[in-house]
Amino acid sequence: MSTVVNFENLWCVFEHRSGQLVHALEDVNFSVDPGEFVCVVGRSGHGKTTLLRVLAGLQPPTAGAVKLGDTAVSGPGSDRAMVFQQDTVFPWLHVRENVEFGLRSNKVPEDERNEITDYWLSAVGLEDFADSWPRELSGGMRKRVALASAMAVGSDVVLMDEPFGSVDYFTRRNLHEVLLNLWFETKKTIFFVTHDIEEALILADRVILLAEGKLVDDIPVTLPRPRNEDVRATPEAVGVFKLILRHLGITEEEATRA
Amino acid sequence: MSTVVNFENLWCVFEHRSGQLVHALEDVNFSVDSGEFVCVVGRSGHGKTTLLRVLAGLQPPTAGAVKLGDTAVTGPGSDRAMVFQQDTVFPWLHVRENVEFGLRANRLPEDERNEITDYWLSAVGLEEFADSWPRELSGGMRKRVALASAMAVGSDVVLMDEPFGSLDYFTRRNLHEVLLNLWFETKKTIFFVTHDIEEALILADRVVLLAEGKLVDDIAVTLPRPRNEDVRATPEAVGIFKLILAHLGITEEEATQA
Amino acid sequence: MTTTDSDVLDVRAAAHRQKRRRQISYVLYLILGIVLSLLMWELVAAPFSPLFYLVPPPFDAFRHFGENLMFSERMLERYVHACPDLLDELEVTGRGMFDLPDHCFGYIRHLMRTTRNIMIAVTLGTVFGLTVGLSSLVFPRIADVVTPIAGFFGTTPIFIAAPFFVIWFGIEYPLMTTVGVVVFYTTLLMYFFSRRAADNIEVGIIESALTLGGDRRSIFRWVYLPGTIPEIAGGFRIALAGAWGLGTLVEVLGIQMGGGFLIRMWSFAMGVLEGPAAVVSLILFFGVLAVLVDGVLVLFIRFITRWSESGRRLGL
Amino acid sequence: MTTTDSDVLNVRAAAHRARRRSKIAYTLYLVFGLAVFFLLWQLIASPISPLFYLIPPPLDAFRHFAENLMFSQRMVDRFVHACPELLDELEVTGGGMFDLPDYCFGYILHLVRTTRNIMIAVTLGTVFGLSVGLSSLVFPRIADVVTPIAGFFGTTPIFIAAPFFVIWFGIEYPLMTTVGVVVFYTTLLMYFFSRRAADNIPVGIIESALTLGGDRRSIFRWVYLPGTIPEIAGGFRIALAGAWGLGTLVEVLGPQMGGGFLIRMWSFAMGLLEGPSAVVSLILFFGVLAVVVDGILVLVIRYITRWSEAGRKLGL
Repeated sequence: MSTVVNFENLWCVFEHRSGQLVHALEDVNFSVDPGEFVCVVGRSGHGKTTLLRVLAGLQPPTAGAVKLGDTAVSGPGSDRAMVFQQDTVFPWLHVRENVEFGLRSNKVPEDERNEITDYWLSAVGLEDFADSWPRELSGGMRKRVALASAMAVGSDVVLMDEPFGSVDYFTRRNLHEVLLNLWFETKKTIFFVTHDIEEALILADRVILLAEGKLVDDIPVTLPRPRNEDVRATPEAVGVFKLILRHLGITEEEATRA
Repeated sequence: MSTVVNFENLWCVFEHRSGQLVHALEDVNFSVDSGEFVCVVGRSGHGKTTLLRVLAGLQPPTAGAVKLGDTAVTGPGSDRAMVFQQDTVFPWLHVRENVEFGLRANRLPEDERNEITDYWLSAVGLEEFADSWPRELSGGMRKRVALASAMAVGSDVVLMDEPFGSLDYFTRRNLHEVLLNLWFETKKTIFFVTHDIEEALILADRVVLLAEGKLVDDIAVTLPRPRNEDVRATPEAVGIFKLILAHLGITEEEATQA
Repeated sequence: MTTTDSDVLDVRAAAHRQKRRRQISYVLYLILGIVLSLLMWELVAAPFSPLFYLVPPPFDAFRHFGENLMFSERMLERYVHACPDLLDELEVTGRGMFDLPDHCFGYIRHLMRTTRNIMIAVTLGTVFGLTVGLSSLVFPRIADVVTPIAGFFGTTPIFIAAPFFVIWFGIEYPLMTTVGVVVFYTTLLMYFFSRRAADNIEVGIIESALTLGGDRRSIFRWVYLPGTIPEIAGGFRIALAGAWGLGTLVEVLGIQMGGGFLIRMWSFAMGVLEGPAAVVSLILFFGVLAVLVDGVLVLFIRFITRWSESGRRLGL
Repeated sequence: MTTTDSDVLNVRAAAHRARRRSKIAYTLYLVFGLAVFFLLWQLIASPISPLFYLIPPPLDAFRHFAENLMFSQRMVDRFVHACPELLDELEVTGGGMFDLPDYCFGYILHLVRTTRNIMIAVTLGTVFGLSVGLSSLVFPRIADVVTPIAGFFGTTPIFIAAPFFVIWFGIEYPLMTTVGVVVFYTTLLMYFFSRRAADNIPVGIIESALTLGGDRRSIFRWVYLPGTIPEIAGGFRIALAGAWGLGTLVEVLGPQMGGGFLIRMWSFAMGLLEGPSAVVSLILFFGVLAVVVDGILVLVIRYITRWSEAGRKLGL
């Protein structure tokens, strides 16, 4: 529980099909302490997902490095489990087998595996659905399965890439609660990518703002929890909201091209 | 302002595959005046989309009727153009041909058709993309095409079924602006289905709340426009927000099943 | 209130009525279609039809098949039997062909032989194709080498090549029977289907498995293996369906035994009243057999892909 | 700062290098694959192989084809020519077979005839299949009747049925040549593909067209017609690919002219040194022709489906 995540002079440059160079990340520097809940906020295509993928080891950086403690990330691993935007629950495995996947890969003995799986299934409220097929579950419940899989594998750092983007507003609020409870309990470090400012205000200790691949601001969010509607209507919250909007806001030129 | 749309004792009951009866709409009664911006808010599966589909004529009611003036809706027609949640822009037609589709179907002469198409293409800011294929456009731009198609066909009532649900937060804000501008100009009657309370607060004159197929509340939203962050942080706005949440909010039982 | 509760309660009855009506009309149309097909057949086979001598009436075909299935006098007359091994034994004790048991002269043994050959060939081809295809997922180097070669032949060229191989082997090399051609064809098809199935697994799912600590072995076992089953099963249905035709065709062209050989023999006996009836009934037999086996397969596939909504419904 | 701008600028160069490398690797593997293929062929055809008498070395096949394409002495020796009409004319003026121009004895006329027949048949079948399929979209009653009948035969049974029809017509009814079988097969395939293409248009798009005031006519013209093209085009590729094999196969079984007939004739001349070379070269000819025509087709399809990302890439 003590790994600090360091982004050091991180560059990520792609060549677009047209031959143009795209600077997905440009010299990003920051570090995250253990147990922090970090929301990475920005517009689509401005580097949020790339940042998370580099951290996950799914994408090599062009220059610079992401370090966990002193070790540079060189590939994906179960110390940085990720929950994706799309539905990545294995449809051909029962819910229980889904949660077990990471444990099996890490060759955890069966007794221990069952114990851990049971624990996390009940932590996300799916103990009654352990033997269901994913298709029998709602979208929100499948997200819970993904969450349990990522938690069960025991990584200190959990990455979430707009995980609740595709679920209903009310289900989303619900999942926020589940996630915050898990976080309070486990104190894992969470990287949460979103373009929804309200979501970031509900969840984050700290908002990292990306625009055109650059880190444009790093805002601590010190609002009291739970962050209900009243808290989010306080001048402080509205101030953070407007600050984010101003950083990322829609310029005149873009308004005609959205 | 006269009443244009009447929902009279509207029932819509389906038989689920399991044989269970689903009451998608249960005795819904309300009427909407010409030029109103109505947001229909509710959780997924609580009848919002069914309401819109009955109004569009895509779904026959089980009992009761939707009337436009004195005429009951019996089928789809260009007097109630609809913008869908999914991408319904015809991928095989150029942007211009997409906007022209409804006009062609109504056998408008070519001159008039071109004039109307040009007008609406520039109204949504796509005049430069008239000859592009839809695949060359971003998701937000394709929504503009759908919007222009629905506007161009000249219906007084425009139906929108979570049209911006799949878009980026910032693009969505942008399209809200475009939509509100079109509405101010044309004073069409707009039915807008959403599960996003914030979106409803930005757009609506009036929020119709559906829960389990029943109309549970009909809230007038008198907040001043434009509805920026400050307006939405006023006690009045927060009050409406909480009222909606209270009506639709997540009960304990549901929290474990989302 | 103009709405009464009874209106709403009628919904269930109305839905049932509608569903039943749709089912009935489907069955009616199906029966109409079959009746039309049989009627056209009867018409084509009628004395005033120009095809009178070529096409037997349906009933004649069925009767012919029934009469010749277990023992065929006509086969005996032509000294055609399906028991060479048994005959060798008999000859040691000084007896001959006419001492063979009845079933050696019936269609049954020929048809069983063809069916067995096709089953063996499809099984072998499937094992070969899947072995290469699936192991190429674990060892990408295999795919590097095999895919361009396979790509040179391509998916389309398989459709083209298959009948040519029949022409080639069937005529030039009669020893290369049913089994050879069908194994070749099934292997190629199953290789392509297993590769395509793996390609169709979403990247996100693989990446998710990676970040959960999945290694080559566990991803193969828990992702590729179960995830490719529906598409591989669909490919197997296509391979098997094609194998019936191909396998029989090879026999028509070369072999001295099996259902295809019977078809060839009877087609030489054309002009004789029995010829067309025999050919038509044999073709029908394989058609019906193929449909039946496919039906059983669908049930089986539906069971092993019950995790998938569409798999459950279509068996594809 | 440990990052220099040159690191970033190198990205473009690195990307280019990586792309070039993967292209080169693909070509190398392809060449490797082809080399292995020809080497295997050469090995099988070498004197040490048990198939020595059956399979000619590649070069022999090519040489045979070139030598016999425009004029073949061996065809003259066997009194086989491809100009019956011309012969009729000659006989009026008292001339005979040996007065025919050289090209009548070359392979070329046979091959051209087969190619023409297949093209005509595929065109006819496509027109028939699409007429029924597309008009059933406008008049659902057609679909109500046709779909259950077609469903009785089913998609799978087509694969099964096609070769059987070849056996049946090819042997029993030699007049029903290439054209008949291929038309039948193409019609069925194109009917299914046009129905499936229409089913695959998302419901939302149709509903959107309805709420924009679309009627039967405008939806057919602006939605169904353009929207079904990619899948119909893909079906056409499969139909055409299959047609080469089927069409030639029919000629092997019956007619006295065409590429398939040449294959049959030479296969009787087996044991002669030339036989295998002729058969192999003719099979290769149709294979290459099919691949070339398919390649052109892909270009055309890519053009007409340029609205679709996938269409642009795959031509399917």
